[in-house]
Amino acid sequence: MTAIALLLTIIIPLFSGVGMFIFPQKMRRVKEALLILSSLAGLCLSVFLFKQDFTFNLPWIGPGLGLSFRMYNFSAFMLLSTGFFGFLIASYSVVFMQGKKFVSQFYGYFLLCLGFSNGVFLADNLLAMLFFWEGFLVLIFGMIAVGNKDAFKTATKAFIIVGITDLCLMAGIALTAHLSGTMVISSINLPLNNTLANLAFILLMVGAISKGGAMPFHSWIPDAAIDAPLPFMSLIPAALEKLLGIYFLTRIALDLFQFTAHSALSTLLMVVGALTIILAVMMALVQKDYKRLLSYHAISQVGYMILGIGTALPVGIVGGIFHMINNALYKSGLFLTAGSVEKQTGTTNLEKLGGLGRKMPVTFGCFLITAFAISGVWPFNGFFSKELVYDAAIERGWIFYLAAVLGSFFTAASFLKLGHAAFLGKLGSENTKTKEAHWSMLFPMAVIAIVCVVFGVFNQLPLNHLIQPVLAGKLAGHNFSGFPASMKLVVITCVVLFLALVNHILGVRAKGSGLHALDHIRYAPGLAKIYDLAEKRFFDPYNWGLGLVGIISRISLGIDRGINWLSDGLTVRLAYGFSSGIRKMHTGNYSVYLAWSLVGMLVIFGFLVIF
Amino acid sequence: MHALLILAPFLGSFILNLPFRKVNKRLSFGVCAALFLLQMAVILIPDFGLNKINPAALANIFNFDLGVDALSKVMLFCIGLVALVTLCTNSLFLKDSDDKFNFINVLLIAVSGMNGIVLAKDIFSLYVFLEITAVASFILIAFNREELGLEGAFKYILLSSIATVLMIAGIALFFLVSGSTHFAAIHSALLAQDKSLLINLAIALFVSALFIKGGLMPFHGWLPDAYSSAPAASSVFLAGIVTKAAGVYVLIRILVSIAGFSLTLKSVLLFVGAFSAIIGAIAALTQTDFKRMLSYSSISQIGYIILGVGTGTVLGLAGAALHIFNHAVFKSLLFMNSAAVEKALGTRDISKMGGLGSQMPVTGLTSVLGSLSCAGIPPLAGFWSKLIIIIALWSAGFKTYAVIAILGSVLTLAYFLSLQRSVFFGKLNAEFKNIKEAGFSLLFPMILLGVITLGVGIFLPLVLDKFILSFNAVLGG
Amino acid sequence: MFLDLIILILLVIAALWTVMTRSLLRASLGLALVSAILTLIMFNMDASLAAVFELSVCAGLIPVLFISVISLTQPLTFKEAVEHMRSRMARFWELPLIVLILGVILVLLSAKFKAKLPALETQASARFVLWHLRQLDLLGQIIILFGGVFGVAVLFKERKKRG
Amino acid sequence: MVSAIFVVLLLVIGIYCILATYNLIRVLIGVEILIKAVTLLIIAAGRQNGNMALAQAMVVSIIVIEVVIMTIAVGVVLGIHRYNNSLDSRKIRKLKG
Repeated sequence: MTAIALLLTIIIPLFSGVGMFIFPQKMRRVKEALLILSSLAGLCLSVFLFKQDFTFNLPWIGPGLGLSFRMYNFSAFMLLSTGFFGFLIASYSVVFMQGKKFVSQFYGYFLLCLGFSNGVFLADNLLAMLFFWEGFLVLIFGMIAVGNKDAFKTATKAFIIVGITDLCLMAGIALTAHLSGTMVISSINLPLNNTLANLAFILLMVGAISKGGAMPFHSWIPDAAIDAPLPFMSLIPAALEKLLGIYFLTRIALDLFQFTAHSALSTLLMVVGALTIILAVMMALVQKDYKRLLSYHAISQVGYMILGIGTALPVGIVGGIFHMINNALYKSGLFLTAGSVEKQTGTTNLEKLGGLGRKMPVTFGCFLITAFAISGVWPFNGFFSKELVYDAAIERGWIFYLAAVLGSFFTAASFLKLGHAAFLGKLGSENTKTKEAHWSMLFPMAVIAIVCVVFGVFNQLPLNHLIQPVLAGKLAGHNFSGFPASMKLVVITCVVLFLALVNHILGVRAKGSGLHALDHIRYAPGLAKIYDLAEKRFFDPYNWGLGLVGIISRISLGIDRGINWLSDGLTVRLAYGFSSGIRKMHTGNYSVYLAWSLVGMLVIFGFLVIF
Repeated sequence: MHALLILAPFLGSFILNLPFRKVNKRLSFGVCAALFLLQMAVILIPDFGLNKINPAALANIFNFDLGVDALSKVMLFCIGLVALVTLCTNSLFLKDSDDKFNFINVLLIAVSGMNGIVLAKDIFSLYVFLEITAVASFILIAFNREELGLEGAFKYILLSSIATVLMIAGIALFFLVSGSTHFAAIHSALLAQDKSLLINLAIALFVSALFIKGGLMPFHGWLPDAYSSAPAASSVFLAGIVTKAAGVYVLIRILVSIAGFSLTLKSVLLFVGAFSAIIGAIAALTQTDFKRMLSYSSISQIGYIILGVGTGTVLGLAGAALHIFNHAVFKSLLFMNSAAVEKALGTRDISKMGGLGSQMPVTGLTSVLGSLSCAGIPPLAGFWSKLIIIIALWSAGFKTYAVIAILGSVLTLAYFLSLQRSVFFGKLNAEFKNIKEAGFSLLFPMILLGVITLGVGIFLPLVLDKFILSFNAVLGG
Repeated sequence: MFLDLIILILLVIAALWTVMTRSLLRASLGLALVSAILTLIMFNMDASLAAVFELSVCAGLIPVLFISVISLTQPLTFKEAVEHMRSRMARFWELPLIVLILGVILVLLSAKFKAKLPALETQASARFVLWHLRQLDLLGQIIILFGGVFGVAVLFKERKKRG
Repeated sequence: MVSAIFVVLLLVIGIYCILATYNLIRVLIGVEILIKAVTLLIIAAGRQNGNMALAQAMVVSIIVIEVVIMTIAVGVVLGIHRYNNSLDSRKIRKLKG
């Protein structure tokens, strides 16, 4: 029964997803109902499966390649989260996607995404996991591609970046399987004592953090924020990608390898995390678009999780995972508020927004809660997870802690700016008739906001029941729930948040508007140049790659032309010339044919005699 | 009692020509089809019976020395299959009932002759049956007594006569040194001889004669003319099986049972095979006549078979036999496609065609199957035989020839793609807007052969090793 | 031995005449002559059964077949005949020369073509061999005759209406 | 063995005839001469190795086959004559390429 339920969590979304493509365009209502029901079924199944622990094998393509699934507390937690976000965002997108193009394609991809991510979470075999993981890649491409005009280009960009890192993952999996001699995840536990193992770890890590969206594999996300349909942003980069990436990173660090603190790899991960926090948040500061700003935060926040897990300390890992779920919550909440603003006003450009707080009070409320959460204000959930990460970071080095705190400062500052620009200030003349969004769009936002508060105030609930079981034996009796242990760090956090507020007020005084409150950072000496370059996408590795590809392609074009001339021109002309020559030799005169035969016979005779 | 395979078609045509012609004419199609089906069944189901039907009385009266091995079985099956298909094709093309009846009679004679070739263990009997087949094919080519058909028939008669003269000369020399015409006797006599000029002459005569019969380059002059000018059904029959039975099979039989594989002989075979495979394919590239292109393609494919034979290994022989079977299937199929197109359009000029796929879907689809199988695209049947031949070449140490064989495959694909593009795809010529798909009696064999190509391609790997192993006995005996 | 040689030389001369003669009719008769001389050789070599067949069929039937064809076709006009004769002379004059030279070469080379001959003891009669040992050939002959009949039926049939 | 030399000479005459003539009937006569040559070869071989009975049996078969083939060939030539109104071999070169 449980095994069937387990399979159903994958099969139901897959089948109904495929159904979306099969059913005719006109059955819109049916499709919407199917979307909601399937995602609801996913949620119910995950609730049903919660706290179960078993392995389930399906014989597959041959010996050693069994399709095995494993259900245990981490998978259950992930499944529950997927079901939760899937259901909420599904009900949101039913309203949001009305009147857009490619609706049924989007629904189809949406459901398939749910199915595939469930597959990743449940797979207990590296090959099976890779299958679902790669499937996800295609879906990302599909989902972005159904957005606006430039979406296809962005989709290609995403596909290439994620595809290349997935190749790394593939290589890593091959190497891991080679080293351990098995593909079964639960029986792999490699020591990191040789070069190959380290290489395998790094390759797998690249795959995982790229899925999570960390720097330098992030550059498609901000573009997708503009081009892709909004529920996509809310579901994939905000929630599912983080879940997938961090889930797998945790599995790598906890299960696949004997990953220890104070190792070089740990430091590497932490550096990646810290850099991601700072660089992404710096970019977020200066964005003038609601969605783009959020997308940079989606990147920045992943830095905290990587930093936390990278410490390889129980407190860091718990903090990382806790931050992952928190981030999924508030970030998808924030994207949903962006969606309702876009739906009601038709734009997400901050220059054109303002004063929406009075017109859309519920949205504003949800925004406030989620913004507080992301900035790490007590008693919202972000506060607690960040404190745990801080705790771990300071144990590994003050520089990491500094990066994290600085990130926190900028996060708070940019959200003050965002809130001020969008919801406070003067109401734009075009938006005087703006109304509150439809209730079915408000409902998911509200639920998420409430969960944010609940996970903050009652943080024992997620920590004790969802997260700490994952580490099981490694906790050594610690319990990280409740109020943060270190008062010193809490005080510093408060000071930092206060400074952000002060900074904002000063900025508003100086420039006279919330939108430009951070211009003093944007145009600070030294930073201005870098920002200019960044806005021209000078730092986008994808663009570097494109430039390199351009050079290579110009070189290879020359070679190709030569080969082309050889193959198309010369060879083909030669073949055809030869062919018509042969045709001319067939004159229709039987004497000629007879002569050929006789000469052939004599040659054969001569050959046989001579040799 | 394998003699029944020779006797039955002959007696069939004999009985059909007894009095009550009107009744017989009506029966002829059914009788003929039943005979061919029976032949296939006998080969496919060993217990069905040739071994069981062994009336002692018959054995006492007749003294036939016949033998069967894996290679003959493949050939017998192909003969039955192609003859059946030819029968179906013919029933659509000849309107006159007398013509139809005559065609069936000649077909029966040809099948009887080919079964004789396949079963004979005596070199002179083999020659006699070769001539029976040849005479029947002459009649089949000239059947409509159209100008081009007669021209093609005359060229075939001439070249074929030269081949038989060479062959009789070879037989005479073998007879001279052995005093007998039986395979085994000649073989042992040859073993006793030194490597003399006379023996080399005999072998050269024989091999050249069979190269002419099989249409290998540069002995092929008659083949494109005869194939392209023959009536539709006759082309199917000739290209599908006659040249393989009369040329390639006999060559294999002579090499295996009499001459043996010396290195020089192997190099001759490999060179001629590779030459035919490549030059035939190149010549096919620029053909504008549908059937002529298929004829050159036949030359090229026979080259592959000879390449397989030329390795002198069990694997190569098995590949050659498999390719004979595959070639019988896909080349009959393609000639039937050309027949259907010609019937619908009244022309064979490729440059005038285009977009027929929409009007003739079955023809288009099956021709794609046939072409791809011919070019050796997996999972179709042609892939396996070409693969085996190439592997055999490689493992026998003839790596250059293996590479040439692969190159030939590319060329094959090239001309078939251009054929498909200009016939079945592209824009439909307005002139041919109202054409219809061919009749049922043509569609049925096309679909049958298409299914065989696909089915064999998919299921062959299951029995491939068994198939190859059964050729141990061929080479051993 | 000497007689044999004479007859063989006669055979070649007859063949040369057959090939080189201007008139088709005479060529057909020449072919009959070749067959007749071949029959002589066969008798000389104790192959009486084959000789009888050769005489009756090849010297009789086949020239008759050719002559009947020639009679069905129109004779050439005088101008054509002259042209024809000239071109024939141009094409055929070297043939006797070739034959002669090749003959000499072959005589010189003939020593090289040697083979071990089998030692055969029992001598069955030709009739016995034909009727008892070569039954498969006989069957083949019957079939090919049958096929020839069909061939005649197909190829010599008068065309209905279509002309 | 002497007769073998004459067989070769006959073969050359026959081949030359086929290659050099423009008349279809003469082509068939050339083929006939070729067949005569190999018939002689078989008889000579039988004479040499002593198995004349088998040689005669073969010759009989060859003669029968020869007649049938010639009949068919004559039929085809007549058919060609009907179209071209001539026996000229240069007129049967329509199939080419």
